[in-house]
Amino acid sequence: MKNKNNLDPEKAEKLLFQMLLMRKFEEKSAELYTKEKIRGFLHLYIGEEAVATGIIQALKPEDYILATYREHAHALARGVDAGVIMAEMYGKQEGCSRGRGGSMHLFDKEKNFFGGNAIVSGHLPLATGMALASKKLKRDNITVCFFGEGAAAEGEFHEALNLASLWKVPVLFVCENNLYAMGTALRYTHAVQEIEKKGPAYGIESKAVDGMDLLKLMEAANKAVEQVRSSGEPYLLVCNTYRFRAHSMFDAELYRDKTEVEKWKKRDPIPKFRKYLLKENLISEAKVQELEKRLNTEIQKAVDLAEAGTWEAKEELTRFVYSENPVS
Amino acid sequence: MKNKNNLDPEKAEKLLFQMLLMRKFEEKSAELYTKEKIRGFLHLYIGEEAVATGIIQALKPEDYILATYREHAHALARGVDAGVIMAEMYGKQEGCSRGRGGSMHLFDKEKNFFGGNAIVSGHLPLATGMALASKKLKRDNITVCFFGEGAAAEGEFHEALNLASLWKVPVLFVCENNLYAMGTALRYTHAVQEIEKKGPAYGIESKAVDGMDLLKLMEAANKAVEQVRSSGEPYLLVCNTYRFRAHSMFDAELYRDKTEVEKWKKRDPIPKFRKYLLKENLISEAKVQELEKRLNTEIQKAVDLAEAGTWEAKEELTRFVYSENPVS
Amino acid sequence: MSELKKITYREALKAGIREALLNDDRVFLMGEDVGRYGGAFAVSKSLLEEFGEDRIMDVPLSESGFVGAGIGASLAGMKPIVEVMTVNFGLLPMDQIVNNAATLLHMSGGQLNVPVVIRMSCGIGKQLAAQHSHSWEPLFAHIPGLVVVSVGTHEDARGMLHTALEHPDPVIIFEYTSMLNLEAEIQIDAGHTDISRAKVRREGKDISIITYGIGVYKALEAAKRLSEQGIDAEVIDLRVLRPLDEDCFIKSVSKTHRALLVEEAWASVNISSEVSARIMENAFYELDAPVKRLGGSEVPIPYPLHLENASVPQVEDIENAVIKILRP
Amino acid sequence: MSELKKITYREALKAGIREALLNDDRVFLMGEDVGRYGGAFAVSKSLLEEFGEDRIMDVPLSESGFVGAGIGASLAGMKPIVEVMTVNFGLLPMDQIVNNAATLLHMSGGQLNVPVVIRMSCGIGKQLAAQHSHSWEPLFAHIPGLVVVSVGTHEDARGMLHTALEHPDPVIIFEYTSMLNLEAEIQIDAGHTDISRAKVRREGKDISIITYGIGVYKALEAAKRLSEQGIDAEVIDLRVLRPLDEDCFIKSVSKTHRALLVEEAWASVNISSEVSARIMENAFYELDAPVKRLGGSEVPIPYPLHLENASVPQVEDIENAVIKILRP
Ligand SMILES: Cc1ncc(C[n+]2csc(CCOP(=O)(O)OP(=O)(O)O)c2C)c(N)n1
Ligand SMILES: Cc1ncc(C[n+]2csc(CCOP(=O)(O)OP(=O)(O)O)c2C)c(N)n1
Ligand SMILES: [Mg+2]
Ligand SMILES: [Mg+2]
Repeated sequence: MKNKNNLDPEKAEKLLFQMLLMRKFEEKSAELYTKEKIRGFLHLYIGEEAVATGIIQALKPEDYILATYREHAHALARGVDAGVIMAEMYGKQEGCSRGRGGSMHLFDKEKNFFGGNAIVSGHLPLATGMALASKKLKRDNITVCFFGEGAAAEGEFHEALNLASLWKVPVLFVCENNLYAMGTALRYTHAVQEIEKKGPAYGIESKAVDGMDLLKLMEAANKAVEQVRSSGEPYLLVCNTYRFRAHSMFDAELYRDKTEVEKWKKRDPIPKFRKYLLKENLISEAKVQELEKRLNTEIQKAVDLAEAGTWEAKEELTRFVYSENPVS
Repeated sequence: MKNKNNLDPEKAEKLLFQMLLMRKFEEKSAELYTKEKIRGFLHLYIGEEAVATGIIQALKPEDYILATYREHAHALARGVDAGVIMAEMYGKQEGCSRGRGGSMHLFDKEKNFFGGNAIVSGHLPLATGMALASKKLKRDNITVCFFGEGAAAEGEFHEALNLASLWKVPVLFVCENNLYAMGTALRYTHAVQEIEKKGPAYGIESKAVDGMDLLKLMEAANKAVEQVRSSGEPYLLVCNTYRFRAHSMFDAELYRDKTEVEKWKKRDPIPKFRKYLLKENLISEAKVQELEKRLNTEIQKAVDLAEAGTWEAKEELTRFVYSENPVS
Repeated sequence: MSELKKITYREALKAGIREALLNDDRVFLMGEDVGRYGGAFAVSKSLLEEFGEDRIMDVPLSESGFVGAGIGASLAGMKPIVEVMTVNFGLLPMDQIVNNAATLLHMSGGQLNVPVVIRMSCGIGKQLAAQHSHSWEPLFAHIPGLVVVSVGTHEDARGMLHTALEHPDPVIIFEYTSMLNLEAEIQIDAGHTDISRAKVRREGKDISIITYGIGVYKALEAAKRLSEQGIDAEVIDLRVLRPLDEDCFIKSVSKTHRALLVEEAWASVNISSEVSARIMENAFYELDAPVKRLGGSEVPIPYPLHLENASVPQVEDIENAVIKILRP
Repeated sequence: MSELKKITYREALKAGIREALLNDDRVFLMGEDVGRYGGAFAVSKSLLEEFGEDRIMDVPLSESGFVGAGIGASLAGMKPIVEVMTVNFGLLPMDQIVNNAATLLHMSGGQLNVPVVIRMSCGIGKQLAAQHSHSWEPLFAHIPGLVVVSVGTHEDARGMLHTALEHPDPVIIFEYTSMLNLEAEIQIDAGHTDISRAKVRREGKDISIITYGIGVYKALEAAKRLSEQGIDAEVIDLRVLRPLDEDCFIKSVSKTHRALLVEEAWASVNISSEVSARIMENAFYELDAPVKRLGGSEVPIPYPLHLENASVPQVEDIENAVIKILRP
């Protein structure tokens, strides 16, 4: 039985669990980073969980997903196992990229999860090209490409959107506008700050949505995905959101006020969604407690898997520079 | 005594002569190309003369100009001597770039003419930066950057316009929309074909103007230049025009109909302007004939200068890779 | 032995592309002006008519965008031949080529293949001046994960594309603008050629001339002239610039005990540097004389013919350098 | 001899920038996050507060745009220090750097100087994985018209920027992320350092270790350990990678008769290749053993520490390689 937002208890539980898992997983990651279990760059998505959750719930398994270096949540939403992601962040060969990628480069081809890209905006042209392949091969999957508002200032944004529109290929561009590109606020990045106003310059339908509200996001995502799938044409969805944490673990956050952060934290998408579900009787308090417990087990399992993981032998260093079976 | 279009006989004559010179100079160049006096790429501006003329007449000598590889007319309008340009196209050291640049790379620092750039859109960021320098140095000159509609698809267009708008620097972007980028028609280059619709995505005031009509161009240019100068902010002026000739001398023109070309030739800006001047009594038939004669002399002089020019010694090949007086 | 036929380098390239399109539906050609214009250098002329818009795609000026899209399309199962009109525009998509095409396989722990083929016309020889005369094979040859090949003969112009398309990893093909009109005889049934091995184009015993690209025919010509002077030069065409076929040239030098390395790219940090260093490391005790290099002058290429010619090694230069090594 | 003080590499860089800003009003620093964030690696922390927004400019993600703008600003009389946050993003503006910055002087026949300084942090050592661990000095060192320098010591971190800004031509400065926290002693009144000469960092008679960047301290450490084994190694810091100071290392090799070349960049077509080839050409008869190279593994750098460490030469590797050359 679905409510007016198209939610039934099963889906409601699944989504809440997913967001809780993202949050907890990243809190744990931050902790493990300070313990030097995880190294390199670590970019947390905390505060933005509704975006990945809302968009990815609208997709089919055969749809392609590309994301940035801030992609743990996207991988989790896509169903990549938390343990395999954690192992990747440890650099263990049990990780989803064999440990070679680390936090910024999660890949899972079977799940159609294409990274994990750390050159800002570098994956936008790839997304256009993957959608072009779908069109040429007459597949009915779509491609979804996540990127930040900072990325939209890069030339590749311009090129990728123009090409997608000219070619009429099924790609959904999802701009995660969290107001900052590292320490550079939106107003210093774009002369026109409403990113959705850039779509029309390419003839691409564009819409902005509250990125802190899972329900609104689901509605917008369902509509956008449906439209891309049926029309075969690109769409730009701008999700206005906020990251509660620093840009990465190397960030003193000199560029913004604590009060601004606190203000946004009041709009935390997770309690908001939980409250809504409780109010609508889509979930019970008891169930919520059970979820929390399951969550802890899941996180513990993930860490255990990562801890038990093994290091790739040094001798394998030069593997995969070229294909091992040079047959195409 | 100026007429309602702000023209007096002196200026009228000057402008007509300028356009005639551009036309004749390029016709001569084409001829010299077939005689192998000029080599490499040669891109003719024939048909588009009103654009360079209309814009550059609005400038002061201290304003900076950047153009593409299709820039003979711009150099002429800027007052670079026809002979020095012709010598450059011959590759003689009397040329404005010492013969090293050829047709695509005319430079004249004294005239504030900064090329002559053959990487499509590569000069747009330079223009933004030159305007930034003017702002920082509190100079009151502006920068004018000419480029094709094809260039507007490049990422650098996006980046350069956004930066110019964010920084509020005095740069006039002039898009010479001649409907083709080599053999690729506008509709295959841009999902949204009205280039002026791209300005608003950067908060830049934009306007399109008939590029075949010198009077309309002058009006639009005067306004745009005035606005850039007084506001210190960027402006995008799209001049809709057409090239009558092939893209370059290596072009079989397979991509367009002769009838289309013929249709546009009816809108040739030169006869149109001449007719107007005669009608308005801003010039006499006799004067026109005199101009034609002067024209022939001027072209002959240019060719003579080029012919008499000398080749740079081979030993000088490696000069100017680095500065000769490394004092800044 | 089968019959010979005369063919231009251009025709050979085109035959290779046509065959690829006929052989595999997943193959498509995309690039600026490959379709309606007929290819900037007429290599793909009439292919649009034969194969249609889906297989021969004209793209807007947006090198990073469409090369990235080609990479994306290859990730999703297509076999794109992406033409970057000339290498001179090849720095614009270089981030895509390096950080995506060359990196994804390794970074994903072996999951993601990128079977894209990128063709670029390159080199000097048409008086196209500084921005249009680049020889950037060394820049690409520095990048692990790429297969970089150089088409120095008509045989390879005909046969390398097929092999490149069979490779599961990204292949960069360098073709030479100045050779397009050159005629040569190849086997009437000339087939696919190797992209993993260098090739001895002429056997000799006195010295090894090691080169690639335009250098091959020049070296063969020099060898012919040298033979009239009693010098028997071996000519090696490297063909694959990454990964280098070291065995081939080490074997040759171990036989001839002398080597001259010839290339048109700027003389420092180029392919010859690498070949020299490898000979140093692997055949030092075989050498009867130091290995010498003839490279391109380290200048932005100037426009005039005499200076252009002076910028790269000519047949006489090769001849003289060999004589100097053998008869010091 | 004056007093010594302890300073980190980061502090030394910052002192150099601060001095430059104080010395010349035309100098300004621009780059992503140089201001409000305090610099991605805190090098420019607090400079915004000291010098204001006009001198310390945060720019949007648009590397081609703002590097091009820096070039443009330098053409028009400013002295920009453009920071490309890390070399990993340095391919995006590479067309600007090569086709404009490095080319304009020559192409304009000596008219246009481009006194821009471009700083990039680079190198491996922080587990940042494939897309963020690049050592691309060789790519830039291939380009005539650029001055390319590498900051291998604290002394140069403090003193090179000044000299670079005095140069009338474009200077690319490579700084090393992994050295930022490293402390060393420099003269309390340490001044400007040369950007035209290599430097012997340790004199020795048995072998020349020729390196740059991170390699310098590693080589010095190896030399120290070797000295305990009775081997007296000379250590040369190349410092300027283009144009190379050949005299310095040829002289050294002519004294020691043996050389080991060490660098972190991918092992083929790199700086060591060039140095080896030049030793071959100019000091072949001085050699008592073939010149050997230790370069970076030819792989996209993997994330885990043990594989990252295995990717570049370590002190032990240098030590072992030297011993192998001297006591084969
Ligand atoms: C091409 C490029 N330039 C710079 C960087 C360094 N960098 C990493 S993340 C980032 C900010 C990106 O901001 P945004 O696109 O808004 O994404 P967010 O991190 O906010 O999710 C920057 C500047 C990079 N990785 N790639
Ligand atoms: C970056 C780049 N890509 C491709 C080219 C090859 N090319 C030269 S001119 C041109 C068409 C440019 O069209 P447009 O900007 O409309 O200017 P127009 O020639 O019509 O004046 C192309 C594709 C180039 N010079 N630079
Ligand atoms: Mg952001
Ligand atoms: Mg055009």
